[in-house]
Amino acid sequence: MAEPGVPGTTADRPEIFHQDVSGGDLTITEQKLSWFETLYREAWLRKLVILVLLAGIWEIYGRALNNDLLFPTFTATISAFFSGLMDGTLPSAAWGSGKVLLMGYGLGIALASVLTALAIASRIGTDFLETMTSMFNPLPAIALLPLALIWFGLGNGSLIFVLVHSVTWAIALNTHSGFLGVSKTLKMVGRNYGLRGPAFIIKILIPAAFPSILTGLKIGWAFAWRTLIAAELVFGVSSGSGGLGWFIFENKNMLDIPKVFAGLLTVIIIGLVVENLIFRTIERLTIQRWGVQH
Amino acid sequence: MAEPGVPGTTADRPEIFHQDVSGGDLTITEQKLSWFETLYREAWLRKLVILVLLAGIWEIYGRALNNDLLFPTFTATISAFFSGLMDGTLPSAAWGSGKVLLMGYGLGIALASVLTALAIASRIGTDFLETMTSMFNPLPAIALLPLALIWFGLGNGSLIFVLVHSVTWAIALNTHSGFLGVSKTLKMVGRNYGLRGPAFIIKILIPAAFPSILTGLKIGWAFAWRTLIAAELVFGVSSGSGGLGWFIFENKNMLDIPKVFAGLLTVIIIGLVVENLIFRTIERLTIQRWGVQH
Amino acid sequence: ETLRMARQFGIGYLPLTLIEEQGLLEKHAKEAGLDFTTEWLRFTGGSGMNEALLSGNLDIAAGGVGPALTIWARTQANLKVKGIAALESMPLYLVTTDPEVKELKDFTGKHKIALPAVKTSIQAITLQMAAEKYLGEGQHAALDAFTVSMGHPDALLALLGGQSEISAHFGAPPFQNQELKDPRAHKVIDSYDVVGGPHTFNMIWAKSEFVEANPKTVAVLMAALDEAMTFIRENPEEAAKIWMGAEATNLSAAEVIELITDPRVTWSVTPEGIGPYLDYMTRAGLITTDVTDWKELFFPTAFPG
Amino acid sequence: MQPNDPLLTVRGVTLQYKTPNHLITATYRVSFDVFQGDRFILLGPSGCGKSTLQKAVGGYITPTEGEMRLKGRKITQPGPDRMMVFQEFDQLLPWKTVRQNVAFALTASKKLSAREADEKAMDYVVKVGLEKFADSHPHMLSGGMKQRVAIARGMAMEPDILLMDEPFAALDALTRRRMQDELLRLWEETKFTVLFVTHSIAEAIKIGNRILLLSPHPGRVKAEMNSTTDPRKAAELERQIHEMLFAHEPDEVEHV
Amino acid sequence: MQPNDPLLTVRGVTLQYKTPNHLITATYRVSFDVFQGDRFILLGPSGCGKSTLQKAVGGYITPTEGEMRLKGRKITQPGPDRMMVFQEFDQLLPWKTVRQNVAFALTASKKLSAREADEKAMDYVVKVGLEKFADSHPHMLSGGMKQRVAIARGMAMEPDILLMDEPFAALDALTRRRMQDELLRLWEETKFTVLFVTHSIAEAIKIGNRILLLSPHPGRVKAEMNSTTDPRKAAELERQIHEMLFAHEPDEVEHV
Ligand SMILES: Nc1ncnc2c1ncn2[C@@H]1O[C@H](COP(=O)(O)OP(=O)(O)OP(=O)(O)O)[C@@H](O)[C@H]1O
Ligand SMILES: Nc1ncnc2c1ncn2[C@@H]1O[C@H](COP(=O)(O)OP(=O)(O)OP(=O)(O)O)[C@@H](O)[C@H]1O
Ligand SMILES: [Mg+2]
Ligand SMILES: [Mg+2]
Repeated sequence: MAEPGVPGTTADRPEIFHQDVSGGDLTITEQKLSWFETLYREAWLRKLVILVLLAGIWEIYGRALNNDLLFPTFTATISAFFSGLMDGTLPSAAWGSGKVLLMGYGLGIALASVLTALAIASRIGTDFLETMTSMFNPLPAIALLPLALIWFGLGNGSLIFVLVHSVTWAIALNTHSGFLGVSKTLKMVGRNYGLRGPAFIIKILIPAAFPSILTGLKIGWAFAWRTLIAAELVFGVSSGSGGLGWFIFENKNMLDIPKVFAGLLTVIIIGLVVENLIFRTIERLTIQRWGVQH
Repeated sequence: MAEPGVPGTTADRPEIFHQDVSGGDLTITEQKLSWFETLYREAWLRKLVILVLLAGIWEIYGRALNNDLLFPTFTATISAFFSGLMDGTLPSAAWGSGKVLLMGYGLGIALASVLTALAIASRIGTDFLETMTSMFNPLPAIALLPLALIWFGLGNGSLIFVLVHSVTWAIALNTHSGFLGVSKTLKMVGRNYGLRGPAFIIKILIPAAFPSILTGLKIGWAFAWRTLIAAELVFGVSSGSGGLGWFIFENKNMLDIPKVFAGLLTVIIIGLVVENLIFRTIERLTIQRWGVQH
Repeated sequence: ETLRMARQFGIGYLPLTLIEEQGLLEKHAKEAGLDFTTEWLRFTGGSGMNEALLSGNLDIAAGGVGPALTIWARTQANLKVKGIAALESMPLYLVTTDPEVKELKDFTGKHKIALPAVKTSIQAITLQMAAEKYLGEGQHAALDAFTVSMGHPDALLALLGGQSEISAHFGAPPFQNQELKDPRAHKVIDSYDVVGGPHTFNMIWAKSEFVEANPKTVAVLMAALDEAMTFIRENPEEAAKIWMGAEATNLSAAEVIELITDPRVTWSVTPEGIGPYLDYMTRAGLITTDVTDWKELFFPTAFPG
Repeated sequence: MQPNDPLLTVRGVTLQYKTPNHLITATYRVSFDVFQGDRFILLGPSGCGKSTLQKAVGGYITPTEGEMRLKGRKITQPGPDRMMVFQEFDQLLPWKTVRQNVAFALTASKKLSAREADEKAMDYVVKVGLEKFADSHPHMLSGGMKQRVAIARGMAMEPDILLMDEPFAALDALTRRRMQDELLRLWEETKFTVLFVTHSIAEAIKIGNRILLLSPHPGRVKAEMNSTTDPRKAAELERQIHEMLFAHEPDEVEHV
Repeated sequence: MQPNDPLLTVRGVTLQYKTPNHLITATYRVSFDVFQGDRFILLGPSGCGKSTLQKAVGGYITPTEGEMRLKGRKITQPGPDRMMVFQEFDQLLPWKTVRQNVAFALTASKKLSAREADEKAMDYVVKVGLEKFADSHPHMLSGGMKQRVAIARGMAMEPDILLMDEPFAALDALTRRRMQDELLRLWEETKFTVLFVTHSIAEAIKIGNRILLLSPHPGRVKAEMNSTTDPRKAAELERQIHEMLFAHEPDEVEHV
């Protein structure tokens, strides 16, 4: 075994002792940030800049293209948007779609929860989830149309059915993979408390897998919109009702392209609002506070 | 401070010493599993049972419904499937779609990689990804039609564009959230090696976030199929070139419903094969070997 | 009890619009001592509507001759879906913006012809028949390679937008008429020429089971249709106004009146010109049937005379 | 169960990990008894299977051979009667504050109502010296602080048997001594049973009344002996254990 | 840089964590110098900011106040010239085997070619006694084994300065002594510089030549002193440090 040798090469340094280490009022002068940095730190400002830039690109490209039939300018779209807003057609269409969407989304989440719970509980549950997901997730909504019509008839029932199909698999996949990724130790801790079944899932797995679940929810949300808008066309409407998808279809039939884009803009705006108000807030209150994303 | 007291309540136990602890050949007689357990352990067998059950339910429901024009029986579908297989229409349709799908999927992955890399590299990149995702992800493919027509014309170019749109956001969201969830310590280790930029992402973030990325890839894959089948109708398939979507649409228009379901069955079978051969294998070679999912 | 009726978009459904707007069904039901309400469902295509019909969510479907022929042929063995009445006869035009294209044979590989659905839509079948007629026997599929599927509005936008390969559109009113207003556009073929006379464009159909079980309702429907047809023939301006009030449209009143009063358009419940389609589709193997008289496609209601 | 029956009996227990390509034997035919009120120490070299043995007692791993009984009942699954303090730093629930982490263990296992749990939790958070951080989330704590929260949680639960896996390893000398004293003081009060993994011989003698010595990987029982409180005897015992563990190693006083 | 200039200078460094609701000061105006060849020890109670200080030297945390210079250049980012052995158990890349983990550090930092790295990695894996587990993935290792891989990795890198955060905390007495001896033997060979966090006073004296004592949270410098190899002086020094750390505590010999 080696002898430690003469400690260090500079052992002749003086030793230092501080008697009063508790002193000082721990005042710290922080470096000031430049105004650019201060502004850059504001997420909403950065996002606003991005949005303004995108709108600018849209406007410029629209003008350069100069083809109102195919791609209207941003200003034309915005004015169509406001006129649609004023005469109430856009809000009522958005509300019509939104209602159905929320129902489908909610049911999709519920179904995904059940499937994932089964998958976590047993091996055959896992196989079931995996098989169902790999079979049904790639199927387009039209494939479900006949069954939807038989089971739910025309109207919102069928729309919700199709929405559930588009939401469930994405959320279930993300949730399940999130559950599997939860640290072994945390799972052992939960079991140690005697938690089992639903209590274990709700109190341990869901918070621990929250980032994955949130991603699933975001993807599910987006695909719910996509599917709804497409499905509103396939399923038709009974007179009087009709959501954003129908609004877009109708205006396209009338060749009122700025209105078509106003409808799409509504989808975009709703997406931005949901992301920045709802999902961001959830993230701030959970993931960020818990320090589980870096 | 408390005195430790008399150790234990049963201190008068004899002490035990084993001299030869290295002895023994460490032979262990394992308990035999019952044949049911042995079979149950085989994932493919469990999945097969599920598939057979689902097919059975389909057949029974189909017979009970007795409405071949809406929902054919499983046997009718299978016979349509084999006749489609024999006369080559199904394989060529599947191949037509598959080609486009793989291109769109590949491009989508590439684009998602770039976006996520930017998002990880800077705050404005994050904001950009978040804003783009929340804006564009909910937009249905039809919204892209005008731009696709202008930029890529009819045919595969536009299809791929739409596919990229349906694949990119889901993969980017999952990858980004996966990257954010990588343990602080692992990130510090990577930086410690002097890894930066692409090297850091490829050598540290991607393997560390692999479960999330794989989920994203699975969802992206499924949505690519869905979108492709729907988009083949919207985006001008010139006759002669059509893929599975076209096959389904054409037969639906001709009310040849067993063939429609044969087309859908093809999608299902491809989904099952891809899941169980490709994704499963990847999982076995990565996630399971690394012990990062429990 | 509710009668569930379907409608699609376009001027071709004008009689149904009038029935709904003027409450003609309810009026005639009352006269006949029947009590039912009507539910109007709107579809964007024939395939969704046929599924609604087959799944029992719809009593009476309305659409083009193409889907009607298909569902009739497919259901001869079981549900026996047949036409109740025609809605009108209207010509379909193949419109192009390429000045070089004067006849069908001028189409080459660089042209793309937009249709609602390649191979299966009535436009695609008409085009095949035209190819057979103008390009010669056995040439019926010659133009298929140039066709692409596209909804009417998208096709119009692509054609007139001029930034895509779409150089021709086989559409339907009012889109074809709007296209022809553009100085760059001109007509290449006319379906009346191909078929050899006027032919029904839209019609309504139902399952036999429904017609047999509800003869009174069907009679009421026929009476309402008849009144609507008469109204259109006699008061086209008034009909145009009602239609514009009920439908979202970007057409001017004059344009609508022009469409309605076009001398080549007949508003009548009696179908015509179905024979050539039936012949061709049977010949081309698109449908299999041993029926020779096309009138068997319809319930007797369609031939009140 | 008779009053003099052991609380925990471990009989010929072999523990193995099965991975797709490997079969790793962690412990081989280990037997011992833990009696009510024991402070039972598992001592052995790194990788000899101490943690695995504890996890098996915790109910997380089923022995390939042999059996374990708690109060005469075979151990089949985890439960709050055997509270674990793990070796890992990530055993705190990141979505709960320090105080909530302790309180949640009490409410989740249905030991106490929410209000009582909260009070008791705060008591124990104070005992481990983390009152200033009671409302912080775990990611804001240092390694040693995290371990102290886990210790507070384990102690607050007052289980039949407390399973502690190197709980004091991440603590500095002073904090460590405080924690040891706190553990002994609590033991004086309630005479609970604890199964304690450590790698410090001195700590084993100070904390334990009975010490199980394990051989290197795969772990087999080398000896099971009584501890002592007499300082002279303790020094002798330390030397003896040291020799048994370090057999074939140059003799040297442990100085770490 | 003059030959007698310090390798690392830390001047009035204040380190803080900013969280949405809190501002936590980890160390307050800490200054010290580490010279080429030093085995510099950071000693202090749990939560006093030792790990934070090391991470700042590692380049992960920017001081709110003061500055740190390595070889005269301000520290702004992490790099392979300062190799870290973290306190956490999850510092190994789970997708690489033990041997690959060590080799990857060498190739990723462009120190060695793949083949050389692999050989050198195996050498160090043997040095920490894990040859049997060279091809296992980290999830199959015990806590102490994981730490040993991290130590092997740190040492194999032969950096300008090796930053070790309680590397031996999870090791049993025997393995620990072996690791300490291995570290000193390597130091004899190459005279590298090491900044070592520990909570054991005995270990500090054995390993270090210079010891920095930190006060409790937030960490400030209490003293900076030389270590010794003379056993009698060492015992005296141990007593002295003990007193300084445990001021106001009942005097007792550290026995853990
Ligand atoms: N990520 C973080 N966010 C906020 N505060 C933190 C974070 N990490 C550490 N702290 C705080 O900084 C202080 C110093 O922590 P540090 O980890 O440096 O302590 P330490 O000396 O290494 O302690 P130990 O010996 O227990 O590991 C502690 O009070 C802790 O609460
Ligand atoms: N999840 C696992 N999969 C496979 N092998 C494992 C696993 N966990 C531990 N082992 C192996 O089991 C043996 C015992 O591990 P264990 O964690 O029980 O050791 P330990 O005595 O607690 O060591 P330490 O003091 O280092 O924590 C080791 O050889 C290790 O390689
Ligand atoms: Mg252990
Ligand atoms: Mg620390």
